Amino acid sequence: MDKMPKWADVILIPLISVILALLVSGLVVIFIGESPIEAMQIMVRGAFGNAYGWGYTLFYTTNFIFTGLAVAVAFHAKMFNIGGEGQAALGGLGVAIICLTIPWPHWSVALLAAVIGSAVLGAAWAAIPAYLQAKRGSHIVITTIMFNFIASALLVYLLVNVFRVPGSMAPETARFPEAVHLPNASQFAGFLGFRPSTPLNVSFFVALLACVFVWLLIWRTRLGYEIRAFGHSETAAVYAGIHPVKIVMISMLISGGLAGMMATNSVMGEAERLVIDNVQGAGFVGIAVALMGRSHPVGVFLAALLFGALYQGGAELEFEMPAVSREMIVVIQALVILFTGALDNMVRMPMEAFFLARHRRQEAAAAAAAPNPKPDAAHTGAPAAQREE
Amino acid sequence: EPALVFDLGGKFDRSFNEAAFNGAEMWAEETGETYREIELQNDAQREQALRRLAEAGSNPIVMAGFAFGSTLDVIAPEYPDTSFVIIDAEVDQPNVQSIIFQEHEGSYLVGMLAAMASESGTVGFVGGMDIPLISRFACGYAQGAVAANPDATVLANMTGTTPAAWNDPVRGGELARGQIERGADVIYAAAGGTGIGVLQAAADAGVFGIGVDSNQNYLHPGSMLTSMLKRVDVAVYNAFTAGEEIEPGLMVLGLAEEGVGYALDEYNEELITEEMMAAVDEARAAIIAGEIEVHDIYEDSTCPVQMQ
Amino acid sequence: MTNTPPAIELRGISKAFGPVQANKDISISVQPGTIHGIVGENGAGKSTLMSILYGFYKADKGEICINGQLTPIPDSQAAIRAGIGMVHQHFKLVENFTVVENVILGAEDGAMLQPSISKARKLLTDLAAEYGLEVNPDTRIEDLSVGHQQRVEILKQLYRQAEILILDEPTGVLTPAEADQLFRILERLKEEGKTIILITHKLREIMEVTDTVSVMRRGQMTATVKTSDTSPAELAELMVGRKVLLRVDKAPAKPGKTVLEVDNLRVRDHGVDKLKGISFQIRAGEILGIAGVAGNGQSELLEVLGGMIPAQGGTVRMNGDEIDLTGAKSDGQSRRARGIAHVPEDRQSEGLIMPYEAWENMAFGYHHDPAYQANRFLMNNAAIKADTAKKMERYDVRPRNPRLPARNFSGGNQQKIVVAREMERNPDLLLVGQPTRGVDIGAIEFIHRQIIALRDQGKAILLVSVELDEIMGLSDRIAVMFDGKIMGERLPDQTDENELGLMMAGMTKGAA
Amino acid sequence: MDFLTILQILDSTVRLATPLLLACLAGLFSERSGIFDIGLEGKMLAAAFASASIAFVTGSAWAGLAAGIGASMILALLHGVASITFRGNQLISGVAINFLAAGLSVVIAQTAFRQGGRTPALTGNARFTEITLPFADAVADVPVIGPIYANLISGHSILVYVALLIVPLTWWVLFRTRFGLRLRAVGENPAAVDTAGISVVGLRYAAVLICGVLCGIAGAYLATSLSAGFVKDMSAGRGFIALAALIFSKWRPWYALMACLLFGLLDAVGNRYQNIQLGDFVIPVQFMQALPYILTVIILAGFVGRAIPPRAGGEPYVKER
Ligand SMILES: Nc1ncnc2c1ncn2[C@@H]1O[C@H](COP(=O)(O)OP(=O)(O)OP(=O)(O)O)[C@@H](O)[C@H]1O
Ligand SMILES: Nc1ncnc2c1ncn2[C@@H]1O[C@H](COP(=O)(O)OP(=O)(O)OP(=O)(O)O)[C@@H](O)[C@H]1O
Ligand SMILES: [Mg+2]
Ligand SMILES: [Mg+2]
Repeated sequence: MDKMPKWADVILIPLISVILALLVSGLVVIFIGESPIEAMQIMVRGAFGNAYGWGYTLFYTTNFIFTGLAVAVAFHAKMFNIGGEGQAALGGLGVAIICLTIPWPHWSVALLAAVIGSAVLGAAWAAIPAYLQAKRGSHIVITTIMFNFIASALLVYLLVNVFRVPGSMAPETARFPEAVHLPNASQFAGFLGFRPSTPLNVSFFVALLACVFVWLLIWRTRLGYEIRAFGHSETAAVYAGIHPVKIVMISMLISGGLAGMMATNSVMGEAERLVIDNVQGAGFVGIAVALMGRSHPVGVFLAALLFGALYQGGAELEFEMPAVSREMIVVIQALVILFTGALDNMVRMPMEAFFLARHRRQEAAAAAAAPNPKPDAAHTGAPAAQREE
Repeated sequence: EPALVFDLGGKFDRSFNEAAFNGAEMWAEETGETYREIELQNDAQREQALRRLAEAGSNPIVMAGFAFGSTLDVIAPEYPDTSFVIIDAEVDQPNVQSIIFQEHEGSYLVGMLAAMASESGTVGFVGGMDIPLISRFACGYAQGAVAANPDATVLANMTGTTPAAWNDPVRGGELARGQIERGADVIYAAAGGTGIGVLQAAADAGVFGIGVDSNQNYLHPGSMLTSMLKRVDVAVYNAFTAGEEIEPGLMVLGLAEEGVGYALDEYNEELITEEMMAAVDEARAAIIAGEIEVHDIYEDSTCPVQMQ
Repeated sequence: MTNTPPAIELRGISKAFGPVQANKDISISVQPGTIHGIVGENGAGKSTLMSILYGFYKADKGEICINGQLTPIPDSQAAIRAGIGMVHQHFKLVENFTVVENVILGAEDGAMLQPSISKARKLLTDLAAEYGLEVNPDTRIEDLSVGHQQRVEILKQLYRQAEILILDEPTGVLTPAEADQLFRILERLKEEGKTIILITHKLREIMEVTDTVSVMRRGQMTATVKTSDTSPAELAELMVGRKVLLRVDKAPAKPGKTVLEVDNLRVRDHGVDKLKGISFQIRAGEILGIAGVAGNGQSELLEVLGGMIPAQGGTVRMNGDEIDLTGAKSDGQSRRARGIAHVPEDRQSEGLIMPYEAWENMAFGYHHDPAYQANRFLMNNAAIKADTAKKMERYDVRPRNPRLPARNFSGGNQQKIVVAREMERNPDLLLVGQPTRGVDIGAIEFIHRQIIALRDQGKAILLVSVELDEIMGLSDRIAVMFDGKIMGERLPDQTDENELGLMMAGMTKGAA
Repeated sequence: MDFLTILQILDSTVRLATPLLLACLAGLFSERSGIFDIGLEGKMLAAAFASASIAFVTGSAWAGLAAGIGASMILALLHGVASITFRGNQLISGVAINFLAAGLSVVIAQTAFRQGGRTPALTGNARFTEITLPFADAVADVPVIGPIYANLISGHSILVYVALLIVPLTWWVLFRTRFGLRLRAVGENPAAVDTAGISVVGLRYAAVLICGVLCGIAGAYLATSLSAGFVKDMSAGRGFIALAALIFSKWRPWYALMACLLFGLLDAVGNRYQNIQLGDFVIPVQFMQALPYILTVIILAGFVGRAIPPRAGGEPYVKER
């Protein structure tokens, strides 16, 4: 039996951790001489207070879902893909090419093509590190870091020398044609109060589909079964007739593809053009998201939502409180990662002890109640136990 | 209440955004009034920031950076009663004033100064990222240098291809040292935070450095030859002062408009000799008069002068 | 009984791992200069109890007396100071360290390494000579056979001059020869007045070497008796709680057509020839036992037949047609497709994915089985769970919970899961490696019966084991491997341990 | 390419390699003990900030160095608490520390100096200046060796020589001392160390703190020697390159030196030859800037091969699951 009920594990503990993180953040806010209470209110209201906030929160969430899932899939094969940054950048390139070269009749087809294009280029960027890892044993962490740098160099070159609009000084592609502009929340959910300006667009649903896809892939398909098995033990995998090279390649390609698909949201859905450094760290945030989400799509979604809220809430905070700089927001993010991700045992250990003690008492109570058959003896035991705390 | 939006580089990038900030501060001090400001954290916030301000009733809204161009092109029509000012990009909307600086002209002048101050005949340029804006600085600088000394060699380096390129004083310093070792004795830095490392390295090696955007002569008195002034501060100041009566359209600020120029102050007056000043002022006049045509890299993205 | 205080006395020791009550109010006392055996089913709590005595785990309740006086043992440091040494069930050696480095680890004298090392090297050679524990001080652990790693563990304790020596399943991985040598050493230590606690699943060993023996069951100490006053059968019953057949009885084999033909099979691994041209056949309805000292190519034989490693040469025929030994079809999947099932030697690192739940492990290697698929894309987990529940029932896997991770089953039950998975496929050929290593007698009996039953269904079985009695008991024919070659074949009833022992040492009758 | 150029490139190599080397050795200690550390970047950055601030306030580079080491050690301790005491995920902890340093350094700098998250420029004794080794000038004219000694060997900041000395020191500690033996053991098989009666936790904390010290020196070198003050994000990804170098060197001190020098060299060459023209085809600057990273991959795949990390690396040590 488990050490504690599932709800405590998946809801209570993360909640307490986030609260701790915010408390410490409050101290930093005090340090710069502002009211932490007010700051918290602004952040929460800013992120969730109205359709406007939700629009941005969910927009960022979408980005982080993609990069988070990317890291998560690789993790299941015991592969640490730090390359999300570069893969997403290449994904952006894919989207740009798709949107600018072909006259699409309708956004839906364009979106489909963009999803494929971005996934293909993202995967391609992951392919070389994956191949080198599988065949030559070159450590994936090094190669993916290197490929991040190479990607940025490639993009700067292309944006300056190939895609730049003649006469414009901005190293960015032309705006995508109207036809490929994705419907945003105001179009498909205007009744919720989203305004035309909201960045939240249909690729949010692509992200949700990606979550379902990854969940099915990892926990319901033979491939996923093999990926996890390989991740746990290579020798055992070989015993079962699983091909290491195949698994490393496939899992990294999927990972890269997912990272690339982030571009459908940020490039096609929001910017509607490809700009320099279009990823802006989402690749790295993806690492935190995947780790905090325990590499499970649901966890990844929740972690992504948390970060989306931090981004948007932070933006509002910065706007409302001049004293709060953007680095301040980074600090709060760091603290959230620290407490929910790295320090969660600090909360979990005492919790487990508590629930175990409670469980013991219930058993004792049940045993005591055994002679005279009182069905809910165990339950009546529980509150008693809590009162003793 | 006017508002100012800084680009991703951040309010205190020691050059471009900082200049804008100074302009706003100048205005705030003189008028004693207040203004709103936003520092962007990521690209998605451009639109967000502009809308937030427009809806909060800020007017005019000034933004510094070419990256706002295509965003403003979409936003401006939505807020016809708000007037926008964009620096470094041209946006053709009835309620937008676009301010373009002729960086190449200013750079031309400091290029001349560099070549004249140089004993080795080799001058250096360190840029942040290899993007058109920076190339424009580089090319103007190179033309000026060659104009002052036909067989001057111009060394040019770019720092990197990631955002870190604007905040890597260490690499900047290393690039500067490399140029100094190759004989450069004047180095022009157009690289944001990275420039600090460049100018430091120049000062350490006892050669001249040239600052950019705002007047950076005070950084290393005695070894700062000059700074290429790009009066973003003035632009912002003017915009704020004009308030809501900004006349839309394109405003090109070159030497003539004193939008660009070179800095001369107590820190570098001993360094700029009479004849240097004479030569430069002559060239300045000639450029304004159109006798000297400083090639603008934006026109054909090529530079007449070969840099190494 | 002498009136000298007991060397070890445990009083009312209890220990729980989270919900699991591993030890419940256990008390024993062991006289100095004796060998005390502890037997019990997998998961009975033996290792835990000893780990507590060694200070590796902290007891929830209870106290420990060493040589009559109360000695709190909060950590291993304290245990070592009290003169206690423990050889753990799963060795605690640093794989890529040399023998001498492992021996001095924690017992260095001085901050500099060199002096300790040279001192240790010298002492090691002395000890080695004294007890016949030869190992080269400078070889890396990973290059040593398990038998030799075992020696290193013991040398570690001797180096620390442990007065009380705990051995947790020391012979699980040893050949009979190695085991006998180990026991000679234990006898010597005993004569020197050292006190020894021996955990084992092999009652023969208990009867051979121990003076007293305790039986554990479900975390409790059920009995402690003088070895001379008891019998294997009685101990077995005390352990399992029912009568256990210690000797497998089987009908004579009725061999049918040839199932497996191996001809001049060669395997080289990391530049070393592991199989130097092996040839043999197995017919339907017979068990071919491969005897041999660990590391003479048996493992590679299983691995190459199971599709884990490629062969360098030779042919293998399954039911008459040749199977791919190098190409795309040389993997475990295609082997299974051909009706070859494989119970690997090491359940924990090969046969099972430890974090996987029982039902997931039950599909391991057979996850492409159409019966396990819901449609072209998805697996049918419900079907797998149902199937698993059935098999756990039939093979009496305890606890009978398909959702429990393999890690939390005892070795015996882990092994049952693997055996169930492979045998229930009723394959034409079953490869079995060390089927009962580290498994309690109840489970041993059960697994042996299953193997015989499969044979009687007319399946061919290749059995590899370092347990000679197991080989002798189960096999219809016995082949002895030495240095990658087959020294010869014998019939169980026409040979004996000595002959086999000689062959395992590379000597044929003639030569001997 | 003449002799002098080569010297200059090598000279630049040394400067660029030093921060990598220090961070790499820092990571080596931590990871050898089984604690993965992708927070090198953050620790360096924090150290850069602290050293610059204190050096400015006190006017002493040494005080700055101490402060840098202190700041870095605080973060190291945080990493220890998270990943050793609370058995948290070491990668997350590292990521968090990188974010934390990036944010806090600027926030504090802004509050303290009001210069937009920068520290004021350092001058005079607040910086580690380049020291000239004895006779450097004397032998400068001696052919070949002269220039090598005068230009390449001599004329670096003290911290460069410190870094170079730490390499043999690390080797010696790791492979010649009791501490080193135990440190390596705990990274390979903590249970073995535990049963030998040695505190796993104690050893790992020691390793993590040493890591902090070295990252501290690296950061101080960036801020008080190579440049003259702190600029936000000035570590500019060097922590990750150091990590790459660490894997590259397969967690071995001397190879770490080699790897870092290699990265430094590639970098120096990339800086030096940015505008190359073949005939009338100009090689894009971006290509030359990407070249070091491309070459790294090629070398890794071509010559280095499989790198096996310490076996217990990344796994918190849990006795009772
Ligand atoms: N480290 C641990 N963490 C959690 N539970 C454990 C741990 N070790 C053992 N247990 C639990 O305690 C029980 C007793 O384990 P123990 O290892 O003492 O059994 P054992 O008698 O040594 O079994 P075997 O004969 O297979 O070695 C097990 O059933 C297991 O559930
Ligand atoms: N960390 C753990 N968590 C849960 N149960 C554990 C743990 N470690 C051991 N056990 C359980 O303790 C019991 C005995 O542990 P042990 O490691 O001795 O297994 P075992 O039966 O001896 O296996 P083997 O014979 O292959 O070594 C088994 O039930 C095992 O699954
Ligand atoms: Mg045990
Ligand atoms: Mg066992």
